[in-house]
Amino acid sequence: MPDVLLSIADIPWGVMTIVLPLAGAMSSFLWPRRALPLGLATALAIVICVAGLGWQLVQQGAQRYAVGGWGAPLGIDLYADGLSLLMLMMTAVVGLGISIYSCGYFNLERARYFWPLWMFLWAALNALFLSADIFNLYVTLELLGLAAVALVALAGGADALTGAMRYLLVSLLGSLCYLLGVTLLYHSFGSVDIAILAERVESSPTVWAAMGLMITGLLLKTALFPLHFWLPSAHASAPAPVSALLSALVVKASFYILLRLWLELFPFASAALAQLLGLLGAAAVLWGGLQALRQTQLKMLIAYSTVAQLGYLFLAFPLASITGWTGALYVLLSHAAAKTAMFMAAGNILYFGGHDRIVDLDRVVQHLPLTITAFALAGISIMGLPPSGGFIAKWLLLEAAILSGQWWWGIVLILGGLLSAAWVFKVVGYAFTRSEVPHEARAVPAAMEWTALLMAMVAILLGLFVPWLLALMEIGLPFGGVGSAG
Amino acid sequence: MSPALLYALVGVGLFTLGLYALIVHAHLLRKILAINVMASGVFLVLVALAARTQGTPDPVAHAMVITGIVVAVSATALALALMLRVRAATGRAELAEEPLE
Amino acid sequence: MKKSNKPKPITENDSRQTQWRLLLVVPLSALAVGLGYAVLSLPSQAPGLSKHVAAKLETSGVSNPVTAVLLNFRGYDTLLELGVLLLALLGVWSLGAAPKRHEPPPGLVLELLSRLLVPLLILVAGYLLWAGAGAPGGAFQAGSVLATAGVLLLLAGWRLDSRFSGLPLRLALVAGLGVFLLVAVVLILLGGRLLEYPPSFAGALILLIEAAATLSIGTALAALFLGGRPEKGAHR
Amino acid sequence: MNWGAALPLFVLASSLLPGLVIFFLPEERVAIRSTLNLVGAALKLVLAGVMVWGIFHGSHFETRLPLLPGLDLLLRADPLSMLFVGLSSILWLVTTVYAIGYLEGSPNRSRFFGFFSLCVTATVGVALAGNLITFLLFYELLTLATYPLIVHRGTEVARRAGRTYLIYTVAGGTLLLIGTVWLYTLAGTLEFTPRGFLSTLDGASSTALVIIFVLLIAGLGVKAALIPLHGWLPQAMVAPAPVSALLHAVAVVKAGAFGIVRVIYDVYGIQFSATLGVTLPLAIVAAVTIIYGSMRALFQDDLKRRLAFSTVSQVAYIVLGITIVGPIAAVGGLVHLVHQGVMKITLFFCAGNLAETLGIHKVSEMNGVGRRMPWTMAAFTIAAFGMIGVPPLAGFISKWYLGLGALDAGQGWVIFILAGSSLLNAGYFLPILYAAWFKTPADAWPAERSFGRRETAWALLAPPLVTAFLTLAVGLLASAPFSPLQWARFITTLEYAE
Repeated sequence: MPDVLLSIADIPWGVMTIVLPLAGAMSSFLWPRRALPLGLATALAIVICVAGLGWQLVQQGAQRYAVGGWGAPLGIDLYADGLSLLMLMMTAVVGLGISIYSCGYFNLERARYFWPLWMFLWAALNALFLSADIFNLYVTLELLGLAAVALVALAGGADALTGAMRYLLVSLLGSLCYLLGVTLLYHSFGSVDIAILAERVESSPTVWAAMGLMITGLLLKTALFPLHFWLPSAHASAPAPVSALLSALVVKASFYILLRLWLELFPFASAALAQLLGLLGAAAVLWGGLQALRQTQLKMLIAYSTVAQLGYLFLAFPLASITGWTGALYVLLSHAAAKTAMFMAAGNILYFGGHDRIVDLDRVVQHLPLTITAFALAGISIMGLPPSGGFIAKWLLLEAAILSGQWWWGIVLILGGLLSAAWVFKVVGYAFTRSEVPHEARAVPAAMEWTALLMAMVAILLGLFVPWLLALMEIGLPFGGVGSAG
Repeated sequence: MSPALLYALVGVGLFTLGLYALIVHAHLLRKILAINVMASGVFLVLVALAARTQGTPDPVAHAMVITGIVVAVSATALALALMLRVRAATGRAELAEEPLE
Repeated sequence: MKKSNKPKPITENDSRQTQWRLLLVVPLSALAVGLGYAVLSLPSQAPGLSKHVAAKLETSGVSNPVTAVLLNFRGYDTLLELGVLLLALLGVWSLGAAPKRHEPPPGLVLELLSRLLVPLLILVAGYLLWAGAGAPGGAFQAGSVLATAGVLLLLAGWRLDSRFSGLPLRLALVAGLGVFLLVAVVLILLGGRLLEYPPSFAGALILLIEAAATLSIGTALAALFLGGRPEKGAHR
Repeated sequence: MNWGAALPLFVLASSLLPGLVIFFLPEERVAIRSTLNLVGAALKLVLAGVMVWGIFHGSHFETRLPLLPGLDLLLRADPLSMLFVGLSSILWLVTTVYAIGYLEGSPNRSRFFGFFSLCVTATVGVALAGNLITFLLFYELLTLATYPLIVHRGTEVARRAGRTYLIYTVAGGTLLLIGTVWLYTLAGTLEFTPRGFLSTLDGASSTALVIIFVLLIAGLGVKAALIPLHGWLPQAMVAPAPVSALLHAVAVVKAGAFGIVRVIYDVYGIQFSATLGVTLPLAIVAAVTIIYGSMRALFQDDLKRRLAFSTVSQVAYIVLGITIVGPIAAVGGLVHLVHQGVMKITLFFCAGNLAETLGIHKVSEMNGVGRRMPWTMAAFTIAAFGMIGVPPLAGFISKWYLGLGALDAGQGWVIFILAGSSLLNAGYFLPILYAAWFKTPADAWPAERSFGRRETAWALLAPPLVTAFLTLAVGLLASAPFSPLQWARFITTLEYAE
C-alpha cells in the first residue's frame, strides 16, 4: 500500500472537481432538508479545488491523468490545459454566484430538487471540460443535457414544460449525431482518445462524415443560428438562476467540445467550412440582436442576446489566428459573467414586481438600484464598451479580422455591438423615468441583488486583468503557436 | 459484403428513418419513439462494426453500447414523464410549433 | 401509457405538409447514402481494441472482457452513466408526484404470476450478477431483470410501504453511484489514481460495485416506471 | 511606488473615490456629500497644480498598467494634458459649488453627484491618456457617465435628448474604435509621441492613413460638435444647468476638441498631417462650423439653445487654430480651449441663475433683468464681451493669435471667417445685453423666487462671478507665467521645435 499521506502538490485537484459535485448531488438528494447547506458547502469546496488545479497547472504545466491507471487507448484520460482551466474557473465563479443567488430564490419544495440537479450539472460541466476522450465526452454531454432539461422544467407551467420538452428532444438529437460520429471515428482509428486520434486521423470520407455529424450535433446544442430555435423559449421560461446557468455555461460546454475537435482532430477541415461557420455566426449576431430589440419581455430579450453572443464565438473560425481564438474565448468568458448578472437582475425584477414587461420596468427599477446597476454594468460588457471583458474581446476579434484582411467580420462585430447597445439602453433608460410605487411588490433578498452586482463586476474586471488570464490560457498552448496573443 | 457492414448499413437506415419521423410527426410520443429508433440505429452501427476484428469481437464497442443503452433508457424515461406533464399543462401532447422548421 | 390521439382537423395545409414531407425525403435519403458510403469506406479490418483488452484482461479482476471494460478499463464511463440514471430519476421526481392510475384490481393471473415470478426473477438477477464476472451478464442485465420484477409488482397494484418510500428508497437508488464513488475516493486516498484497483482486490471491488449498481438500477428503473415521485403514505 | 508614477492615479482617484462613496450615500446626507465633493475637487486642483509645477521643471509623471499584450493602460502628464487637466479641475471646483446650490432639495442627488464625479474622472483620464487605447477607454467612460446626467430629470424630453446623445456618441466611439484598432495593426504602437509616430512609419499606404484619420476625427468630432455631427448638443440643453456647464465647458465638448489636437499632434504629427493633406479640409469644416453655429445661434429665442449653438461655433476655433498649420495660430487654438471654457461656463451659470431665480428661459423674457439681478448680468456681460472678442478679455487673446497665425501661415481667408463670426457673436449677444440693461422689465417675472436681500443664493452667484473674473484675468495677465497663453506657447514650442 502506498503512503496514505499525500502532499498538496499531488492531490488530483482536477478529479476532485468531478467527484465533489457528484457527492454533493447524492447527499443533497438523500437529505433534502439539508440540501441548501450541503450544496453551498460543495460549491465552496469545488471553487477551492479549481484554484488548486490552477496552481498545479501553473507549477507543472498541462497535465494528463489516466483514469484507473490504464491510459489511452484502453482507458480514459483526463486532460487539463489552459483552455480547460479557464472553462473550469468560469464555471466555478458563475457556479458559486448562482449557488448563493439560489439560496434566496427557491422555496423549500423547489430547493430540494434544484440542488441535486444543479450539482449533477456542475459535475457534468467539470467532467466535460476535463475529458480527453470523445466517448466519455458523449456521456458527460448526456449528463449535462438531462440535468439542464430537468432544471428548466423545475419552473413548472406550460411555457417551461414545453420549452424543456423541445430542449430535451434537440439535446438528444444532438447527442445522437455526435455519438454516430464517435462511432465512425472509433471504428476507423481504433481509439476514442483525442490525442491518439489526432495522430492517426487523416482526411477520408468516413472522417468527413464523422466531422459533419459531430459538428452538426454540437452546433445544435450550441444553438448556432439557424439551430437556435429551441434556445429562447427554454432559457426565458426557466427559473432565473437556471436561465443564467444555461446561457452562461451549458451552451458553452458544447462549444468547448467543438473547439477542441476543430483544433485537434479536424485541422484538414477546409477553409470553406470555416467561412460557413463564420457566416452562420454573423447571421446569429445580427438576427439575435434584431430579435432582442423586438422583444417585450426582459428575459426573452436576454435569451435572444445569448443567440447573438454565441454568434461572436464562431467569427473566430474564419480568422483562425491565436488572436482570433483568444478573442472568442474572451467573448465566452465575459459573456458568461455578464449574462449571469443580467438573468439574475431579470430574476430580481420578476421576483419584485411579478412581471418583466420592459415598458413597465420603471415601476420596478426605481426600487432596485443595485439590480439595475448590475444590469447596466453587464450591458457595458455585452455591448463591448471599455473597460470590460466584452471590450477586450471585441478589440481582439477586430484586430484579428483586420490582420487577416477579412475586415467584413469586423463590420459584423461592430453592428452587433451597436444592436446590443440599442437594447441595453432601451432597458436602462427606464431606470431614469419618473415612476409611482408598484402595486404588488415583494422585497428582494439582499444576497440576490449583491450577487447580480458582483457578477457584473466580474464582467467589468475581466477587462482589466487580461494579461493574467492570457498567461493562464497559454498553459499547454491550446491554440498552438508560441502563445502571447495580441 | 460482410454481414458486419450489412448490419451497419441497416443501422444507418434506422438512423435516417428515425430522423425523418422525428421531423414530420407532431405528437410527442412519436417523436420520442423516433429518437429511440435513431438511438438503436447508432448502437447497431457501433456494435456491428465491432465484429470486423478477427477472433472475438471488440468488447470496448459492446461496453459502449451498454452505456449508450442505459443513457437512452434514462433519457426516454425523463422524456415520457415530461410529455405527460406537457399534456397535463397544455391539454395536448404536442409542441406549440414544429421545432425543426 | 395512454396516448392522446386526437385526429388533427383536415385542413388545406395537410396537402402542403405532404408536399414538404416529400421534399424532406430528398435530403434525408442523401444523408443516408452519404453515411452508408462512409460506413462502406471503412477499413475492412477494424483496428479495434480487442488486443489491448486481451493483454490486460487478467489484471482486470474479471475474465469477461465486456465486464472488464465496463467496470475497470472504462469504469469511469460507467460511473457517470449511473449518474445519468439517477439524474433521470431525479428529473422525473422533480416534475411532481406519480400520476394516479385507475386500473381495475389485478386479475387472478397477474396476482399469481407476480407471486410466482418475482422470487424467480430476483434469483435470476442474482445469478446474472454473479455470472457477469466470467460470462456475458453483469450489473445492467441483472438490474433490468430486477426492474422487471419491480414493474410486475407495481402492475399487480403493489406499492412501496410509506415507511420505506423515504430515505430507504433514496439510499437504494443512490447505492450504485455511491459505492462506486466511495471506492474511487478510497483508492485515491490510498495513493492510487481514480478507480485504479489494486489487481488483488479488483475482482472483489468490482463485484461489490456491481451488486450495489444492480440494486440501484433495478430500483431506479422500477421507480421510473411510476412516472413520478411516490406520494406519501401510498400503499395497497 | 514613487510620486512620479503615483500622482496621475491620485488625480483620478481624487474624484473617482468620492463618486463611488456618494453613490451609496442616502439622499438626506447632504453635508457629507457636499464635503466629499468639495474636498475631492480641492484635492484634484492641488494635485494638478503640483503636476503643472513639476512638468514645468522637467519632471515626469507616468503610470503604466498592462492592459493587453503589447498595450498598456498609460497615464502620462505632458504640457498639453496639463492644459486640459488644469482647466477641468478649476472649473469642476466651481461647478461643484454651483451644482450643490442649484440642486438643493431636488430628488436623486446622490445619483447625480456620483455620476458627476465619474464624469470628471473620465475627463481627467482623457486628458492624461498616454496612448490612444487609454484615451478611447476614458472617452467611452465619459459617454457612459454623462448619459445619466443628461436624462437626470427623467422627463420624456430628457429621455429623448439622452437617446440622441447616445446615438451620436456611441456611433462616434465605434468609429474611433475601428480607427484605433486599424492604426494599431499598422503601426504596432498607439503611444502618443510629440510630432507623431506615423511619419516614421514606412510601408503603410497613405490612403489607409487618411481613412484612419477620417475615422478618428469623425469619432472625436461628434463630441467636439463639428458640423454635421453637432445635432446632440442643442438637444442636450434640457439637462440641469450644471450639466450644461459640464458638457459645454468642462468635459464633453472639450474632450472631443482635445482628442483632435492629440491625434493631429501626437499621433500623426502636424507636419505629417499637412503632407497627407488632411489639415486644410478639416480647417474648412471648422470654418463652416464656426459660421453655421453663429448663424443658428442668431435665431434662437431659448437662451440655453442660443448658448449651445454658440458653443458649436466657438469650439471649432480650437480645431481651426490647430489646422492652420503654424505655431502662432496653434497658440490661439490651444489657449481658446481654456478661454472658451471659462467664458461659456459663466454664461451657462448666469442662464441657470435666471431660470432658477426668475424662471426666465427665453431671451424675449430678459427685458430689464439687469436691474433685478445686477451681479449675474454683470458676469454675463463680461463673458459675452469676451466671446465677441473685445479687448482685453479672454476671447480677444484667442482671436488675435488666430488671426496673426493665419496671416503668418499664409491662410488669409481665415481672417474673414474670424471677422464674420465676431460680427455674428455680437449679433446674438448684444441684443441680450441691451434688453437686459436698457429695456423696461415686464411687470412680473415668469416664476420668481425670493432670496431676501440677495438677488439669488450665494452658491449660485459666486461661481459666475469667479469665472467672470477669470475671463478678465486670463486676458489681462496673458503674459504672466503659467497663464494659459504662456502654457499654450510652451506646448507649441514642443510641437514645432525643429
